[in-house]
Amino acid sequence: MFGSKISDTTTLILFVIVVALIPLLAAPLGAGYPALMQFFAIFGILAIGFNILFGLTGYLSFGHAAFLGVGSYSAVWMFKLLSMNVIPALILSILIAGVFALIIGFVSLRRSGIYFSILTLAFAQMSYKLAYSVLTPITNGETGLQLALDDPRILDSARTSGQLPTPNLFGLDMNATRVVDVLGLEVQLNFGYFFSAAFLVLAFWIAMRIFRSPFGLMLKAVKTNQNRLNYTGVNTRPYTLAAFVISGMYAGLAGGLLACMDPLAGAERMVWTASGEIVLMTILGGAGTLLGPIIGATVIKFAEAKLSKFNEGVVHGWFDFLPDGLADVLTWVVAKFVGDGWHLTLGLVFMLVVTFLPGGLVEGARRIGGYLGRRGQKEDLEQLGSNVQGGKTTAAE
Amino acid sequence: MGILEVQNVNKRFGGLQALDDVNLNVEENTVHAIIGPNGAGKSTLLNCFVGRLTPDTGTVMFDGQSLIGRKPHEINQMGVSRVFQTPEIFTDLTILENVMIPSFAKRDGAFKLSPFAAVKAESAIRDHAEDMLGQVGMLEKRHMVASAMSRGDKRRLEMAMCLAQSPKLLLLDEPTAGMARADTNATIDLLKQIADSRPITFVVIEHDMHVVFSLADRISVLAQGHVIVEDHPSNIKGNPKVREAYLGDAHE
Amino acid sequence: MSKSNFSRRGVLKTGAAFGGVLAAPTFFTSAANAFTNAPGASSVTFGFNVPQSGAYADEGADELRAYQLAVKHLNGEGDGGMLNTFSSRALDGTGILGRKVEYVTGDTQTKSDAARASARSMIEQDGAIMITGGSSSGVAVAVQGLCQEAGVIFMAGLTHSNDTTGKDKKANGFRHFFNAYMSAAALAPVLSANYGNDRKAYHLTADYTWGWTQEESIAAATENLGWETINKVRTPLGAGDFSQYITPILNSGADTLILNHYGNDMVNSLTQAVQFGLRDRQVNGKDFQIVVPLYSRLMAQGAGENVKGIFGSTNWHWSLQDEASQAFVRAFGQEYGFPPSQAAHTCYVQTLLYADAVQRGGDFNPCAVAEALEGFEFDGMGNGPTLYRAADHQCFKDVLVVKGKDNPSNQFDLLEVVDVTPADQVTYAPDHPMFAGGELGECNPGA
Amino acid sequence: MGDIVLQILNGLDKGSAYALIALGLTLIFGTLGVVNFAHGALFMLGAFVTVTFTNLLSFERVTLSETETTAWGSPLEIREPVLQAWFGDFGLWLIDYSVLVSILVAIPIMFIIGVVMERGLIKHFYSRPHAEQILVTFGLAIVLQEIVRTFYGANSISQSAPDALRGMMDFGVVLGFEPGMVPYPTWRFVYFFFAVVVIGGVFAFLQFTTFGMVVRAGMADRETVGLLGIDIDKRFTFMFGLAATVAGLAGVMYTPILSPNYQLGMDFLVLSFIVVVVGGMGSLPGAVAAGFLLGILQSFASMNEVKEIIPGIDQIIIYLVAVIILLTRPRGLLGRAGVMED
Repeated sequence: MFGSKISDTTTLILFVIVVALIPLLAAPLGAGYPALMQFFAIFGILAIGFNILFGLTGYLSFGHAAFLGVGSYSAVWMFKLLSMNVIPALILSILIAGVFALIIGFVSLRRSGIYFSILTLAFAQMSYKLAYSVLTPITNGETGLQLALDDPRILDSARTSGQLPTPNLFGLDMNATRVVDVLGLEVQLNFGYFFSAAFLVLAFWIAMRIFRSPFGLMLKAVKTNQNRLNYTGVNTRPYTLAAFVISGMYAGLAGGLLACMDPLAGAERMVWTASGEIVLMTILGGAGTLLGPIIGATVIKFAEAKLSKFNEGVVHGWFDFLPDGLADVLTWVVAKFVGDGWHLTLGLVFMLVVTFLPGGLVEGARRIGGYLGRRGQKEDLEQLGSNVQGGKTTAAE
Repeated sequence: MGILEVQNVNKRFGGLQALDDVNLNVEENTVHAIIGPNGAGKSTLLNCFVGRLTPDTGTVMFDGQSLIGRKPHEINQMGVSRVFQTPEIFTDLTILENVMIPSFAKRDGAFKLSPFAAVKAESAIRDHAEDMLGQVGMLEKRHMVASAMSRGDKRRLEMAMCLAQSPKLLLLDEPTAGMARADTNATIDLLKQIADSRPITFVVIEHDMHVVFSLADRISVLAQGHVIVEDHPSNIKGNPKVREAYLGDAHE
Repeated sequence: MSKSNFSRRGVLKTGAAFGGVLAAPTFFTSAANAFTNAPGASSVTFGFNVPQSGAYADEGADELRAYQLAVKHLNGEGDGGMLNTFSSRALDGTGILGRKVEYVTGDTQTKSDAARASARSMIEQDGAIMITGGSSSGVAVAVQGLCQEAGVIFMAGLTHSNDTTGKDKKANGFRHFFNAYMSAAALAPVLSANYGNDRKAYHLTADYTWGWTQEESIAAATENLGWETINKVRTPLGAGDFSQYITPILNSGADTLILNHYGNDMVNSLTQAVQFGLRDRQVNGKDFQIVVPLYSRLMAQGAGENVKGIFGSTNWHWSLQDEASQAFVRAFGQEYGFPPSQAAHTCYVQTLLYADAVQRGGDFNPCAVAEALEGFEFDGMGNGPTLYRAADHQCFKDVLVVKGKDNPSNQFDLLEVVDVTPADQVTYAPDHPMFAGGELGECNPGA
Repeated sequence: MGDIVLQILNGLDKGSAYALIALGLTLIFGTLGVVNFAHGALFMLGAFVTVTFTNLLSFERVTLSETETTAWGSPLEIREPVLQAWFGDFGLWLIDYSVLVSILVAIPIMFIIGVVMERGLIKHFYSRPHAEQILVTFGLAIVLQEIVRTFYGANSISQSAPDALRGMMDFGVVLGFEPGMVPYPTWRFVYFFFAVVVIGGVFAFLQFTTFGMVVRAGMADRETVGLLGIDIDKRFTFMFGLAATVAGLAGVMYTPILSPNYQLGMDFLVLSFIVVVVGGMGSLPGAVAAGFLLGILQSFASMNEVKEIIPGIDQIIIYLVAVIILLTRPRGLLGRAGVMED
């Protein structure tokens, strides 16, 4: 996958296998529980979508989280009004996010560079601020939009139990989990994860097709030299707008899926730092590469879930074998970087990656691959040349 | 009736009259050179042909249609291609991809949403692009990333990109600027060969008189935004007006 | 630690739908349990979900300290704290039902999303049987909803909105902390006694759900006194500089400013209101006054000397002299070197109350716990006699009215208790309009 | 009428802070071509220089009481301000004026922080894409604020203005209003005049010194200046230090208005970028003008009369203005063409 010659079909098959085995692979790392695995898949979709815009066209949107939020709100409203079936919810999520992206993109794409970034940021912040305050009748503000027992849900037959219904796919509940024992390891097989993972594979496949299509080629050309493209008879605006809308629909899908896994939509989903997190995921993994954004999303969600849980007690446990004084000192130091200090680690790792590995983790893997097997490398790089622009730091301008 | 007809074009930037009542008539399938001292308005004029600038007054007709108010991509789709002074190419893409993009633009128009087509499957486009690269002698390098090329190669690539669209009119903005003499001669040969091998009209802006007189069928001399002479090359050399315009700038 | 399924219906359907396909002969499903995350024989795991980053991180850190202390006391370490004063004697320092108490922690980031993700990880991965914590109402409501769906008990931390046990109440969720209505009801008599019944009030309100319930409650209570409400102005959360909201007060004819703010908003708006000389003004022949309905010692620290003489309410304060409060302050102070905050207190108490309910009911099943908590009357937890009302899972107890201290003796000694409004004065009917609109539903034991 | 004057004053006061932050940001962008997302963090660091300085000044000697105990049974700590014990009244004066005195401390500290930042990190990013500059400085901003949180916690820390400057000035009387109609806190006037002085100082420095001329030339055309054989590196470092100092001082003086906490920088970051973009990337007068403009618009949008017409306008006014300006004046109020559009 990294720097070796593998056809797209093989990549896709390997990808499907890895995605299917995640519950098994993540379990020993303590990450094999439904909520986190669902995040891997959903934020993977989000990052793939963001990469179609940023990785291909180079337009850095700092407001992408707004589409995620819009998708979630749409889905929850569908659950409240129509049915707990996830299909109508997801369709509406994608559509509404697409419409939002069309409007915001149409306006924002009149500018480029940092002006574009600021415009998207401004739109997203307006959405967030309004959702938090005056739009509370629609968004339920700070608390977030939730299901209630007395929601109409006109398509579902009334449930008599005093419990809230669960989002489902024609009766298959998203939170249905089967625990199996594999060689002493508890592996949680969660339907919601496999459902999201199916969308991840679909999203990956579509992104791959886009990367390899003339449309994708035009998007890459937009990133490299928009001026030349104009004088080559190409109207770049529809291309960037199409990329923006596709990317927004990906985010809408991700937002919808988040709501399917956990039927709540909160305004914080749209705040600008959430958009920043999407950028972080993409860059960390490797912008402009196919797999990078998914890897970045997985790493960040994993770190967020695990690092923040290491409280001082846990850390002290690691150093118990050491003499008391030393253990205390080490605990004090390490605890600054985990638990409530995990943001510090995130910031540091991020600076290191941007400084030394601007192509992200994928470039790192490629470099390691380069050390391991130098033969044939040059040819591969040429082959991959057009797929790794994100990894290049010296784009002539 | 010329393929490109410019009538009474004026363009003013603040206090500067950049173009002053410019008239120009470019015959089809000729090489028409526009020369003039620095600041004469050559680039401004060229930008009025491609939609980057809009003249304040006057008309620019291409193939019987007005170019005024059209966007660059629309003008290109009408059959006008442009080579820049500093090569404008897609540095992050491979050379082959660079040449395929104009072919796609020619075939698909200004915009086509085709996310599920595969570039790989477009053998006609690729063959055409490879053909063009062959014509400029760059076929072997087609898998190289464009940013890794020499400046001369970049210019030849840009030429191939323009040719891939089989333009009716090719605008060249100082195609040999900054080149060594040997490269310049090679470029002249290449342009001659292109002009001879197909129906195409060149409008060349050039400082290098060697290039101009090797190529041009007709020459317009621009000075202070005004066309002072338009004539056959043999008549230009001795023209006193031209000498006057170039005075103090004579070694150009 | 035993794992089980999120939902009962889920298991059945999974078995039919794809379990059969995926379950190879070597796989064994774990034994079915009666409820989510049934603990093993030796230990039981709690999930402490507190803000560790963001504006409420310090409050979260204090909550976490209290939780750790509670776990110690439950396991028989330390001096036992309020276990010695608690009216229920079921807990004896040997854990809960013979099981040692363990805990996992998570970061809510004061965001509903992150809080739910963190809670899910504690339930799904760490097998937490009870989730507790939180420092804002949005988070509390969101996590309470999640716990209801997952079938675990949620013991709310610091959450003051009426909605938590009002329109968003849930059968699996319990709140010990007081709420906006109680703050208002407790403050009203004190305001009347000190500032009279002829006041013109101007409200600055944080523009989100907690702010709105606080504003609604205090406006209703003061209007009952005969006060006139001049204006209610909503301010954006995290506005920082409130000057543009404060200057219109100067010439509005109002003589009292009510700040329905919490956290940094409260620190900044109060500081700036004082800077704008509001407290030095004379309006309608009266001294201008500022009221902060919900006080917190941690925030009072941020506002510095600006809090002096300003009335507000609080759930508990470390300077209380009853035996229970002193026992808790002693235990906490000896452990950490400073007194606990009200957030720490409510979290500590909630943990003990949960443990006690399990012990008394003899079962970890959330429905059994809920049953043991509903209608439970207790004392010796620092708030006097208290009732966990069955109808909405809200605790009813005395409310402290406090005032910024004029001469603090140290950096923790910022508030003085001026009055204790008895529980019956702050009690309301479960169907009170400010709390109407939601249903408790039925307790959900999960699997 | 008095309310309108008050809102203008509010706007000028807010605008001072915005303008100061945006000034440094533009300086860095204009000279170095770097988009610095850590600039808000510099503002925050400035504020915490004051916090630290005040803490040091009010350092207390702690002795344990032999007789009294705390509520939790340990011996009561008796605290004695060291400074007062040593210097008497002068010590008290120092504590009272700690915010103003800390300016003297903040100038060298912020300058050094700026220089270290530029030498250690930023200079490696001059030739790299703006996206990477944004990301690495964003990472740095997170790191800086987390470090501050490690030492100072998450709660706001109150700082007092000097006693003499704490009161109100009846500004309305100057304009012919009745007494008490338009009072305004003295410290906010101080902040406004401080901002004017700093902005004026920076402009004068750029206008009247050779150094400033080179820098201005560099902002207009970086390549040419490089060709002149001027050691541009040292000047860049100095400019970064200067920008950090301006941001830091803005933070120092803001502490009595806004009790600082570790997230202060992030709160101001988005805002300051919008100010810069509205003013026009790379335009110093633009940044200052936009700062004041946005400050005043924000104040007016928050008025009850306006909010009644458009609910929630005070929440989004800044962003709305940014969108409108960018769509009607693509380069911002006073920006030049071609900046940051590649």
